Amino acid sequence: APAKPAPAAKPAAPAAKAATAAAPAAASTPAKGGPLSGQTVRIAFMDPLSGPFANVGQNQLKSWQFAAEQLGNRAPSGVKFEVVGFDNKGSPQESLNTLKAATDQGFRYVVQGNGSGAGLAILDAVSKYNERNPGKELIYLNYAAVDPAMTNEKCDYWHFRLDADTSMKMEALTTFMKDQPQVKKVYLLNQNYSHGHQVAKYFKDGMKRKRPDVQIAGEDLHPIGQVKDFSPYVAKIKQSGADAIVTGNWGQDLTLLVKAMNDAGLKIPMYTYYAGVTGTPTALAAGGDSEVYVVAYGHANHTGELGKMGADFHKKFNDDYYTYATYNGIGLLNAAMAKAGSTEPSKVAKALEGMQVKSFAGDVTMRASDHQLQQSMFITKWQKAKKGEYSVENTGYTFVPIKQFDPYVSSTPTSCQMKRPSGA
Amino acid sequence: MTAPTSVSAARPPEGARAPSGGSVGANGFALELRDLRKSFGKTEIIRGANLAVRPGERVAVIGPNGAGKSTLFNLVSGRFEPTSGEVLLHGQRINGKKPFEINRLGLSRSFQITNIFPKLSVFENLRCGVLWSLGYRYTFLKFLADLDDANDRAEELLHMIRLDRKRDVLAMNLTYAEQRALEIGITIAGGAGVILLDEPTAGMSKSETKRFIDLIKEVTVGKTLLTVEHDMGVVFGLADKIAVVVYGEVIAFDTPEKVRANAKVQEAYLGSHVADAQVGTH
Amino acid sequence: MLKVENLHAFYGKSHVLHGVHFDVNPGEIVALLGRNGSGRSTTAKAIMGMVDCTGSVQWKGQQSLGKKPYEIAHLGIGYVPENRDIFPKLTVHQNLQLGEKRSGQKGRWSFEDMYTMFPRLKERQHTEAGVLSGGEQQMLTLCRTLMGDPDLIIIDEPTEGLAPKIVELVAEYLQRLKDKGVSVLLIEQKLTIAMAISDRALVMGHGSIVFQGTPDSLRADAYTRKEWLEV
Amino acid sequence: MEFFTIQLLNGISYGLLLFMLSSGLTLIFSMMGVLNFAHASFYMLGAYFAFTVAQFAGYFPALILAPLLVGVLGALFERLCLRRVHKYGHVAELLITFGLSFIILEMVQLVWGTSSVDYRVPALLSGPLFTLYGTQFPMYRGFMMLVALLMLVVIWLLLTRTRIGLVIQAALTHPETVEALGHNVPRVFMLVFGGGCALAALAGVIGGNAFVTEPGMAGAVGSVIFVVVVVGGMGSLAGAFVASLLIGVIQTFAVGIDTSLVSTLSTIGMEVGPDTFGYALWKLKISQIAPILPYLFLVLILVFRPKGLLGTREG
Amino acid sequence: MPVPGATAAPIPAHRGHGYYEFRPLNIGRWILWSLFAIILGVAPMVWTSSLAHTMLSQMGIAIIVCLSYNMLLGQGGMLSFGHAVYSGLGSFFAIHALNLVSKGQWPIPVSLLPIIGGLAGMFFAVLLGWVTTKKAATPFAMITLGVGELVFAMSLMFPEFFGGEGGVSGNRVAGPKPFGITFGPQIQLYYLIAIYTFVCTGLMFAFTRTPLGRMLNAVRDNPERVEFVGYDTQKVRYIAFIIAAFFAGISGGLAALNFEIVTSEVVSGYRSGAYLLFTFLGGATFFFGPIIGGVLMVLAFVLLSEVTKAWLLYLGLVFLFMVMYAPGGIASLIMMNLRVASFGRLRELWVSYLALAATAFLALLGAAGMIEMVYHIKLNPALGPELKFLGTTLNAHSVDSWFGCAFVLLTGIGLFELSRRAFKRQWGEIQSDIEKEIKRREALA
Ligand SMILES: Nc1ncnc2c1ncn2[C@@H]1O[C@H](COP(=O)(O)OP(=O)(O)OP(=O)(O)O)[C@@H](O)[C@H]1O
Ligand SMILES: Nc1ncnc2c1ncn2[C@@H]1O[C@H](COP(=O)(O)OP(=O)(O)OP(=O)(O)O)[C@@H](O)[C@H]1O
Ligand SMILES: [Mg+2]
Ligand SMILES: [Mg+2]
Repeated sequence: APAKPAPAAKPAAPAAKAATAAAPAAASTPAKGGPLSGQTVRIAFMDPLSGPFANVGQNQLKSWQFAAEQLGNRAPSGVKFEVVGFDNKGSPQESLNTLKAATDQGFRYVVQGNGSGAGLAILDAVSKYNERNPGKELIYLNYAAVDPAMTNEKCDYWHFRLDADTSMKMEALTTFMKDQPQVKKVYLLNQNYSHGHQVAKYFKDGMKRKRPDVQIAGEDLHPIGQVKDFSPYVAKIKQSGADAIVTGNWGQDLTLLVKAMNDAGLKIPMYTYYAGVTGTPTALAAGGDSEVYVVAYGHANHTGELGKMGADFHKKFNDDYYTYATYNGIGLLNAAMAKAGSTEPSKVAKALEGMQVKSFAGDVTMRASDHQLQQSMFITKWQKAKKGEYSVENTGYTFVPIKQFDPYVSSTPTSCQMKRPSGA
Repeated sequence: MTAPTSVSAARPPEGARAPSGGSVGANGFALELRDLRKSFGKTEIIRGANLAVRPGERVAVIGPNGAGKSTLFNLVSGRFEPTSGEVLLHGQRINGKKPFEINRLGLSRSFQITNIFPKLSVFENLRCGVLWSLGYRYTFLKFLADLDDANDRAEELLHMIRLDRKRDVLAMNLTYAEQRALEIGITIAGGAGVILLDEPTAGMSKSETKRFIDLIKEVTVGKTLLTVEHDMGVVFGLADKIAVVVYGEVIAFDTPEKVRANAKVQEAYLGSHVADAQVGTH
Repeated sequence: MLKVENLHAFYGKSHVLHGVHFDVNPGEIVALLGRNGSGRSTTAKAIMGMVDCTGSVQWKGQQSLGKKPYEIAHLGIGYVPENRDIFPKLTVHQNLQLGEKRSGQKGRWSFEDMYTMFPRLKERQHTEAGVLSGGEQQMLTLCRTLMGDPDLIIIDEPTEGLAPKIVELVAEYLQRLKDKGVSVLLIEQKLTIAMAISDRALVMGHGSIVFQGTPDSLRADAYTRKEWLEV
Repeated sequence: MEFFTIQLLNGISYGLLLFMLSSGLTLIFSMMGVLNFAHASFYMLGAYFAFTVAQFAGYFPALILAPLLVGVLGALFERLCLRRVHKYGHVAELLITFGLSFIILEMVQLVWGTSSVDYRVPALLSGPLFTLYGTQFPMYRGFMMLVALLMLVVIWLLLTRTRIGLVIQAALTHPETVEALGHNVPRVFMLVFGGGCALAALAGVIGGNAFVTEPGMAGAVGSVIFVVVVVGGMGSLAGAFVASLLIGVIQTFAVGIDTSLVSTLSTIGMEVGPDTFGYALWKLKISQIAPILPYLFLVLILVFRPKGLLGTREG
Repeated sequence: MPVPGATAAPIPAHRGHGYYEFRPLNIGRWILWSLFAIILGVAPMVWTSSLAHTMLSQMGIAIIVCLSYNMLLGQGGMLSFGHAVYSGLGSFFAIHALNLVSKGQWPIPVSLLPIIGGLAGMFFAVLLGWVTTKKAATPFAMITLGVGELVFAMSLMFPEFFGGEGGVSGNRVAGPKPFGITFGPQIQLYYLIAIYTFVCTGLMFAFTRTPLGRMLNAVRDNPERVEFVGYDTQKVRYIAFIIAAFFAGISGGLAALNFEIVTSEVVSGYRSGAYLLFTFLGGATFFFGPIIGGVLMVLAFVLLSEVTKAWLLYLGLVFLFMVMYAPGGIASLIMMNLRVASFGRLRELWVSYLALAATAFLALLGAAGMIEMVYHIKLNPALGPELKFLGTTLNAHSVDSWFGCAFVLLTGIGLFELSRRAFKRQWGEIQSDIEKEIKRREALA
C-alpha cells in the first residue's frame, strides 16, 4: 500500500531553534573532514523533555547534542550531525506523534532511549513506516531502552541498540557476584512490571548456572512508583537473612529503598542497574553511606577523550555526562556513513551491521544478527570521591570501576530472526 | 438495555386519571397505616399511628410543629423505612419498598421544601414526571419528541397548572409560587391515585393561596389526597376529613366540624383565637 | 435609630426597590406588609448589605450602607432570613452557637433563654438541624439571630409553617423582645398577627412604601388594603 | 514476634506519616469541600522552600519559615482565584487547583531545576533513636511522628476550641446567612485554605529530606492522600487519623504476607495451574499488591459505607 | 442540556397527532450536521502533512471519548477520574482482536474492530459500574479514582494481557480488503475514524433526546425527586455509565487502529485527567462542548508541546483563567455570542472584540516572550543567550529584551483592561436589552 507522499506543509517550528546547538566543533577535534564533508545529518531525539522524567531527557538531549558537536564533522566520513529534540513525554503514543512530526520535517535518523515502552512503539512504527514508504527509510538508534525483546523476538532491521540489554547486564553482574564468596543469600526486590520481571528472571537463570549454591532468600515485586515507605520491605529482607540485594529499581523506588535501608541500619550490598541516573546520585548522597554497586557499560571516571568530554560537558552545562552511548552512537554512524559512502539510511543500516569501531573501553561491535552492540561492561561502586575522581552531581561521591568485563563475557544469545529488506 | 417490563407496574394513564381514586384495596381503603412506628436513634418520632383513608377522600393532616406529619409522609412514600407497623396502599403492604417502587404502585408526593429539577425547563420537568407511568422506563431507543402521549400529557399538565407561558423557562427561574405549582404538577404527572402534598401553600399570600387551593382541587378530582397544612383557611376549605397528628400519633380523624369542636385538638394545636381569626379572614 | 432614605436596590440589572423611605425607632415593632414580590425581603437584604443598592441607610446616626454584612451585624442589626437558612449539617446547638458573634459573649440572651422559649429545641439540641421539622427550623432561625444580641431585629416571615399555637407564641415573644429594648422590623404575610402586635405598619408595593401609619389607620384604610394587600 | 513488633512500629509510623501528608488536605477538603489537587504541590513547595531557607538559615528556621511562606501563597491563591470560582461549584474548584498544580510544577522546575536537590536531614536529627532487635529506628522518623501528632492536636483544637469549623461548614450551604450573623466568611475561608497549605508545606519540610526533594514528589503522594481523607470520612479529622493508621498498618503487614489465591485455593483442595483462566490474577501475592491496597480499601469502603469510616456526610 | 437547536421554538397552536410540523430549527440542525460532516470530510485535504493526518485522526478519537465522558460529567453530573479505564480496556481488546484477525483466526473486517473495543468497554462497565454508580458526587468520583488506580497498577503487573512495557502492537493491514481499502495509509484510516466520529456523535446526540437521556439530566439536578417519579437513580446512572463506556471503548478501539500499539498508559490516571480537563475546557454544559475539547486536547498535546517547552505552564495558566472567567468552557462563550447574534446585536461588538483580541495578543506576546526567555536561560544555558521567538531574536541576557517584553506586556495589560471595561459595559447593556426583549416577547406570547 503506497502511502501518499507527504508534502511537509507544517513549518518545522522547533527544529530551527535547537539546531543552533551544534556550535563549531571544538578545536581539539582530531582529523577534521572526510569524504562526506559538508553533508549534514539531522537526528531526531525523542524522549521526555517535559513532565516527571524531563530531568533525564533534558540531560540526554544535551549529551547527544554535545557528542554530535564534539565528534561530528571529522574523519572518517566528515559528516556533520545535528540533534533536534522532540518531546515524547515518555509516552508510547506521543512518541508516534513525534515520529510523524520528525518524518514530516525530513528527519531520517531517530534516537530514543528513555523507556522500553516508547522504544518498542518506535521500533514497531519505524518498521511499518519503512515497509510502507520504501526509499524513505528511517533508522532508529536505541541508546538506553533495555528490554531484551527488542533484539530478540521483536527485533527489527532498522533498530540498533547501543546500550546493553537487561540480560547482558545481568550476565556481567552474575559473573561478578559469583566471585563474591560472602554472597550466599540474595534478596530480589523489583518493580512489578516487565523490566522488574526480567531482572529477577535473568538473575535466577544466571545464578543457577554460575553459583547454584546461592539461595534466593526472598523475592518481591512491588507496584512501580507506589511505595512511599520501604521500611516494611527492609524488615522483610532483614528477616529473610539475606546478605545481598539485587534490584532493577530506578528513580524514587531505588532511592527510597536505599534510604530505608540506611535508616534501619541494614548494611548489606545492593546490586543495581540504575543508581547513576540523573537525580539518583544526589538522593543517594543525601541518604548517607551505603554499599551500592551498579552494572553498566561505562562509569564516571573514564580517562582519555571521553573523560575530557565529561569534564567539558560539566564545565559547559554544570551537569554530568553519563550517556556514553552517545559517544558510540555518533562514532558508529560516522564510520558507517563513511563505509556506505552515503548518508542514506538504507545504505547506512547495511553498513552498520557488523560494524566495529573503537570506543572508550576497547572496541565495540554492532552484532549483525540482532543489532545489539557488543561492548565491555563495568561493575562500579558508589563511594566518596577521592581527589581526582569525578564528583557525580557535585555530591562528593563517585562511581569507581571495580571490575571490567570484556564484551564476550556479557554477550548473550539471541533468538532474533532478522527480516532484512531484499537487497540488504 | 430496556428494563424488564413488569406488567403490573404499568398503569394506563387514562385509567389513572379517571375519577376512581385508584383501585380499591381488599378492605376498601386507598391508604392505611397500622400501628406505624419510627425511631431515629433513641427518639421515637412516630409512636403507633393508625389511619385509614378511603379512595377519593381529601384529608388534611394537621398537628403541632414537629409532631411527625412530614415524617409520616416520608414513611408512606418510602423515603424512610418504618421501624415497625404497616403501610398498606390499596391493601398492598409497601413498607420497606423504595420510593420509586411505591411511586410505581400509584402513590406520589410533593415536598415541603420545593424539590424540582432546577436546570430543566418547565415542560421537561413535567415530562420527567410523566414518563414512567406511560411505560417508557429506561429506554434510549425512542426519541422524546416522538412520544406523543407523553408530550400531550405534559402539555395538558402545563395547562392545568397554568404555566403555559413559562413552558420553556428553566424551572430555577420561576417565581416561588410558580415553582410550587410546578411541584404539584410533577406530583400529579404520573397519574397516581394517591397524592400526598406537604404544605403546598406555605409562603404564599392570601390571594395566591386561594387560587392555589382551587388549582389543587381541580387537579386532584377523583383522587385520594392527603395534605399537611397549618393554614386553617386552607384546611377547612379543602378537606373532607381532618387527621390530627400529635406526638407521632393520630389523635383524631374526623370531619372538619367535629375536629374543630374537639377539645383535645384545640388544646394541642389550634390555640383558640388565632384559628378563629384565620378562618375568619379567609 | 434606623433611618432608610431613598433606597434603590438591584438584582443584577433588574431594579427592585425604587426609593424606599422609612425609619424604625428604639423599642418599636414596625410591620412591613405587602404582596408577594413587592420587595419586602429585598428591603431587609438591602439593609443587611446583601444586595447592590444606593441611597442611605443610617443606623444610630451612622451610615451603614456599603458595609459588609458581617460589619452590619456587628453594629447590632440581626436578620432572620425568610427561607429558614438553617445549617443542615450542624446540630441545633451549633446553629445557635454560630448566632453568637463572639463565642461565649454575654448578651441579653443565653442558650437557656432560648431553650425555655422553645422547649422543642432543647429536646432536639443534639440533632442535625437539617432533619428538624419545618416549624422547628423556623424557631431555630429566630433563636440563632437572637443569640447575637441585636438592637434591631429584622424578621422575614417568621410564622410561615408554624402551627397556629406557635404563631401566637412567636407573637408573644416578639413583644417580649420589645420589652427588652429590642426594635423589630417584622415582615409578615399574616395580617392579623402583624396588626395585633405592631406599633406601626408600612405597606410596600412595587418597590416603594405606599402606606405608613398605625395598624388602626391601616385597618381603616380600605383602599390601601384592597389595592396593595389584596385581603 | 520480632518481625511483628518491628512491622507494627513501621506501620504506625507510616500511618502517622500519611496523616502528616494529608492533614492539610483533611482540613481543606473536609471543611471547605474543595478537592485541592494542588495539595501535593504545596507539599512540594514546602520542601523546596525549606531546602533553600535551610541553606541560609539552617533547618529549624526553615521549619517555621517555609510553611509560613507557603501558607501566605495559599491564602493569596484563595483570595485571587479560588474565591472567584467558588460559586461555580466543586468541579470548577477542583479544576482550578488542577491548573495550579501544573503551574507550581513548572515554576519549581524553573527555579530549582528538573532534578532532585540535595536536601538532607539535619545532623541533630539523624542517626537512630533506638535499636530494636538489631533494627534501628531512625530519630528523624520519631520526629515525624511527633510532628504528625502535634498537627492532629493543633487542628483538633482549631476545630473544637474555635468556631472556625462551624463557620465554614455553615458557610458551605448558606454563606450569606453566616455573614449576616456577623462572621467574616471570606476571611475565614482564606485563613483555612492558607492554613491547609501551610500544613502541606510543613509536611514537605519534613518529608522532603526524609524522602527525595524532586519535581516528581508531588505526583508521588498525589492520590494516596485523597484515599486517607475519603476513607476516614468527609468532615472527620478523627476519621482521617484512624484511616491513616489503618492504611499504614494494613499496608505494612500486607508486605509480609506471601500467600496468593493459588495457595489459598490449593489448601482447600482446588488446583490452579498456569493454564487456569486468569492465572496471573490468582497467583498474585498479597505482598505484591500491598502498596495499592489503599485503593482497594477506598473502593470497598465507599461501596459499603459511602460516608467513610467516621464520616458524617457524603460530600 | 441547552443544545444548539434545542432552544425553544414557539409551540404551534394545534398539536395534533399527525406530527406534520414544520419546525424551523430542524433546518438549522440539518445545516449544523451537514457542516460537521463536511468539515470531517474536507479537513485532511486542507491539512495534508502526515502529522496533520494523524492529528486529525486523533481528534476524531478524542471527540468521541470526550463526548462519552461528558455523558457522565455534563449530563449526569458524575465526575469521573477513571474514564480511561473503559477507553483503555477497549483499546486492549481491540488490538488483541486485531491480532487474531491478522492471524486469520477471526473473520472480522478491521473496520468493525472499534465495535469490539466498544463492547469490551461496555462489558467492564457492566462489571464495575454497579458499585461505581451506587452513589453520585464525591463517592462516585473517589470510586472511579480508586478503580482507575487499581486497573492501571494491574495493567503493569500482567504483561500476559497488557503486553508489559512495550504494550501490544498489531498491524491494521489485515483481513479482507474490500475495494482495496487496507487502512494502511493514514488517510484511509482517517476516513474510517471520521465516519465513526460522525455516527457516534450523532448517536450520542440522539441519546440526549431519549427518555433515559432526559432522566439522566434529572438525576444530575435532583436525584431525590427522580426517585419519587418512579425511576431508580442508580439504574439511570448505571445504564448511562455503560453507554458512556461503550462509546469510550469505541474510541479506544479506534485509537488501537490508529497507533497500532496499545500500552498501559491508555488506562492511566493521566489519561482520565486529560479527558476531564479538556471536556471541561470545551464546555460540559453544552452537547458540542466536548467536541471543541477533544480538538484542543490533541492540539495541546501534539502541537503546543512541540512549539514550546513551557507548554505545561501555558496549559496550567489557560485552565486557571478559563475556570475563573469562562467556567462554562469555550462552548459557553460561543453560545453567549450566538445568543447576542440571534438578537441581532453581535455586530455592535466586533470593534470591542478586535480591541480585546489585539490587546490580549499584545499582553500575551510580552508574557510569552519573558516565559520563553526564562525557559531558555534555564534549559539551554549553553546555547548562548539568544533565542528565536516568533520571528524575532530575543537575548535572554540583555536588559533590552526583558525591558521590551515587559513593556509590551504592561502596555498590553493596560490597554486590555481599558478595552475590557468598555466591553463589559457594552456587553451588560446588550444583555439587559435582551432580557427586556425576552420579557416583552413572553408578554406577547
Ligand atoms: N432523620 C431524622 N433524624 C432525627 N430526627 C428526625 C429526622 N427526621 C425528623 N426528625 C424529627 O422528627 C420530628 C418530626 O418531624 P416532622 O418533620 O415530621 O414534623 P412535622 O410534623 O412535619 O412538623 P412541621 O409542621 O413543623 O413541618 C421532628 O422533631 C424532627 O426533628
Ligand atoms: N435573586 C434575585 N434575582 C432577581 N430578582 C429577584 C431576586 N430575588 C427577588 N427578586 C425579584 O425582586 C422582587 C422583590 O422580591 P422580594 O423577595 O423582595 O419580595 P417579597 O416582598 O419579599 O415577596 P415574598 O412574599 O415572595 O417574599 C420580585 O419581583 C422578585 O422576583
Ligand atoms: Mg413538616
Ligand atoms: Mg419575601
